[in-house]
Amino acid sequence: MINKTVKDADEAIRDLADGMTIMFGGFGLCGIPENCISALVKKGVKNLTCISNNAGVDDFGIGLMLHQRQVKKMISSYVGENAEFERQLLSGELEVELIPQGTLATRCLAAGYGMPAIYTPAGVGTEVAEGKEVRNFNGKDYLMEMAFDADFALVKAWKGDTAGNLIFRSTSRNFNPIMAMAGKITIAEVEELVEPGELNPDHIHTPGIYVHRIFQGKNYQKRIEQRTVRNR
Amino acid sequence: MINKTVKDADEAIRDLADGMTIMFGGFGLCGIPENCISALVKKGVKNLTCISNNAGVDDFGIGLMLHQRQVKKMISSYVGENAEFERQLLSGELEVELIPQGTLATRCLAAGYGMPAIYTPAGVGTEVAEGKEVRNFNGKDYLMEMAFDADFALVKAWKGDTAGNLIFRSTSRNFNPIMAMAGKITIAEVEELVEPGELNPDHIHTPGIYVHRIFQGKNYQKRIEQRTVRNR
Amino acid sequence: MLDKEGIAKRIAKEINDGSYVNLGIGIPTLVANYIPAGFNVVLQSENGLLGMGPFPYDGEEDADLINAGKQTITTLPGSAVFDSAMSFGMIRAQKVDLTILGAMEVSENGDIANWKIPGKMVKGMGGAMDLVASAKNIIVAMQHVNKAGESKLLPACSLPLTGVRCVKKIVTELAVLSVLPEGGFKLEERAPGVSVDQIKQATAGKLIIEGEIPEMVV
Amino acid sequence: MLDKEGIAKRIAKEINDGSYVNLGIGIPTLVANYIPAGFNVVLQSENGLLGMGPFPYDGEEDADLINAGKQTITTLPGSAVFDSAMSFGMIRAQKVDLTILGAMEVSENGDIANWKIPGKMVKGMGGAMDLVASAKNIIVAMQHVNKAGESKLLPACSLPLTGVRCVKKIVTELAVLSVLPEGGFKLEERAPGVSVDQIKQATAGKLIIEGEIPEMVV
Repeated sequence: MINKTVKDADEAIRDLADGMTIMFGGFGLCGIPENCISALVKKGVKNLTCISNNAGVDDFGIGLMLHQRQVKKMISSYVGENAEFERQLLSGELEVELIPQGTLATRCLAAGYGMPAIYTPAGVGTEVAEGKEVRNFNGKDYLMEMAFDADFALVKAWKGDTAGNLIFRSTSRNFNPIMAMAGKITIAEVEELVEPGELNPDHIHTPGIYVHRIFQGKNYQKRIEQRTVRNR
Repeated sequence: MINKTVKDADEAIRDLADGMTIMFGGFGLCGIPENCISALVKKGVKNLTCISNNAGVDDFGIGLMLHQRQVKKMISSYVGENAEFERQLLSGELEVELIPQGTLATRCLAAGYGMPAIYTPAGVGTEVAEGKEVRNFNGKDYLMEMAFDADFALVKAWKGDTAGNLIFRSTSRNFNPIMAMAGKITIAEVEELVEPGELNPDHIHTPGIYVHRIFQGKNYQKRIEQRTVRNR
Repeated sequence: MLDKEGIAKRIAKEINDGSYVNLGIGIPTLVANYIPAGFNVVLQSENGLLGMGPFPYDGEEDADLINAGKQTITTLPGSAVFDSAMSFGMIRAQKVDLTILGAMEVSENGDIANWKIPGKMVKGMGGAMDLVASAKNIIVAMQHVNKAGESKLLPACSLPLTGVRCVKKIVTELAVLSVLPEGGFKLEERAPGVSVDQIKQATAGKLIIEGEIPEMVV
Repeated sequence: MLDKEGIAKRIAKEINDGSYVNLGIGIPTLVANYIPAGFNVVLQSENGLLGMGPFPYDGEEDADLINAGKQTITTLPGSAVFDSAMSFGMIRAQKVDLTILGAMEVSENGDIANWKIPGKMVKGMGGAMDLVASAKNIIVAMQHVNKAGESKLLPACSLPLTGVRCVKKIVTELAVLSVLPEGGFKLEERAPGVSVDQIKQATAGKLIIEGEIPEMVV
């Protein structure tokens, strides 16, 4: 097997540079690449275009990068759990492209599967359709949406092996496997890094061929955005 | 959970009728729905269009249906491990549409993911491209290929639960999960049928929503087409 | 007149045994509490889960297990987890039988607006555009009029659309209405104590009233 | 002149450490035996496996574990299994670095024909069309001439094409040739004991010979 291991997040993002397009796995704060985000904040790269379903909260996730003004543009389906985000957006410092969640997901899949474009009915007849090709198949209209083209994908898995194979835990899977497939360079941070052979080949969600660098992350906070419980 | 259990293959295919389009999971003889094929042979339905990567061998798999003249048309990527197949093809009794294996797989995926068409470079400039739309994206030509439209998908899994969730074993996975997603009615036969809760939700390859009927198969032969071994 | 729980209760009657259902945030989430006992209904959460269970007991929250509203939840025996591409794949392929969601406006031809108010901070459409573009059956849960007292059932939506010609039924605090294929809100049921006249006054779009309108049973 | 094993041996030198490789049936399969020790090379089998291991020991065959040639195989530590859509997805997305396959004909502009002979029973293209349409690097392993003694390196293919302008290199029993982007077979190496004249005679397409042609080291 090919060893994809790097020491830590700093080494993993060593060549991630100003102006690049970066994908971030996660849904809300669930399954986000916490170590990579910390390293990006430390490194101070700027003018990034970030593809992420959400934009974090004020003091966590991509919110930390917004505070440092590292983000030029967000491509997301739902934002605004985040006062600083709103401030930058309204002041014109931050550009935002809102796209349907399924379109976001499928444009990742398209990139990972080498499909230049896909058709989806989401957004037909709405402002999302502006400037896009509409095509009718079997009596229904679809929009043509293009595969993403991201310089890096930063994902977070539960377990991974040094060959880059990844297993996700519960709904922290979300966008992680499809973004892992979509990055020109994919960096995976994992809670537990194991040797090849320790993961059951049938349980692997992301085959190592899609992962270029992997490291075991540290100090995961795994914050909960909406703690909801029921009474016993 | 919704209980998808049926008694056996006969009950599962009760409404599968002459002239329908049927998908069969499996690659070669690996992971084929043996019980469903036996039931189809017994039932004697005719004029079927079969979507299957291969066409079985003379005395097993889809070959059994060919012997009964049940197949009007095969849509496959590789056939001809099968003398009866060749005879019917050359005599004009059987129609065959050969399509690239990746195109076959992706047209299943497209159906399962509600995408009416996909673009692939496979077959550009070849006779496969005849009559198809060619479109250039980023300097490369692609063919537009349509999602499959199958009345039934018959798949074979290793384990399944009564809610229809499926887990495949090793490379018997092949076309099974993507055909499971693509059938209007999907029938899964499994080596072991368990109660909901016995499968780890993170290990499930095919969520039950895609499966309409499930049963525990019997007497699996699991034939090996090319037995290759090395010396100790 | 119904309260939010009442709307949720009434919508729950629209759910068939053996169906897969996606519930939006707000009132639709409450619907889960009123699915008849003995019904086998599987809730889909579009971040990647089939078989959403109740909220966890205090202390048993799992940060890796949330729903599309980012709330901590639980799984059930028979649950399955998948990535977001497959999740919207099954939505797009119409494997989800019913979508219940809120709206700011619905038009008499079934258009829905529920994601953007021009001039206000826009949070995004999340998965709503995908859901309304693909679901076989869409029921809207909302108030009949907005805070300014204006009808939310309109000849045409004034707000940016989420989807076109997709809403099949609307349940408000006043009424149950179906959207006819040829256009128009057909009044199906009155909420308890609500008169047809009240509904007429609160409905700006074309209202179709045929015969006696029964009072709903909640 | 090289035998089949020799062709496989020579092609093995084209494989880089740390690469993902797809091997077709026939001579390409033999290449696996000559990957240098210590090289980390991962073999992809397009039915849905990364990390193909050697054939199993007698009695340890597993009917559920086969390669794209339907042979029983084994996995290795670090192997991953996936469905056929993902398998061709990673091929189409050019994650597989090198594809090695056989051919009936190659043209001087890199077209390849290897799936159909008109008038004969056609078995199908399997995954070949997908592989040649997408692979970053394609090496063809084949005999220089067919059984009738006719060159298989042609100005243009006479057989139905598998893919266009895709072959980068050809290794035959006589020579190693690269296909130039502007067209033409550039002679890179002679097989041991083979003269440039022999190669000229066996090559119907445009052959480009620059300077001294070294004898290959196998």
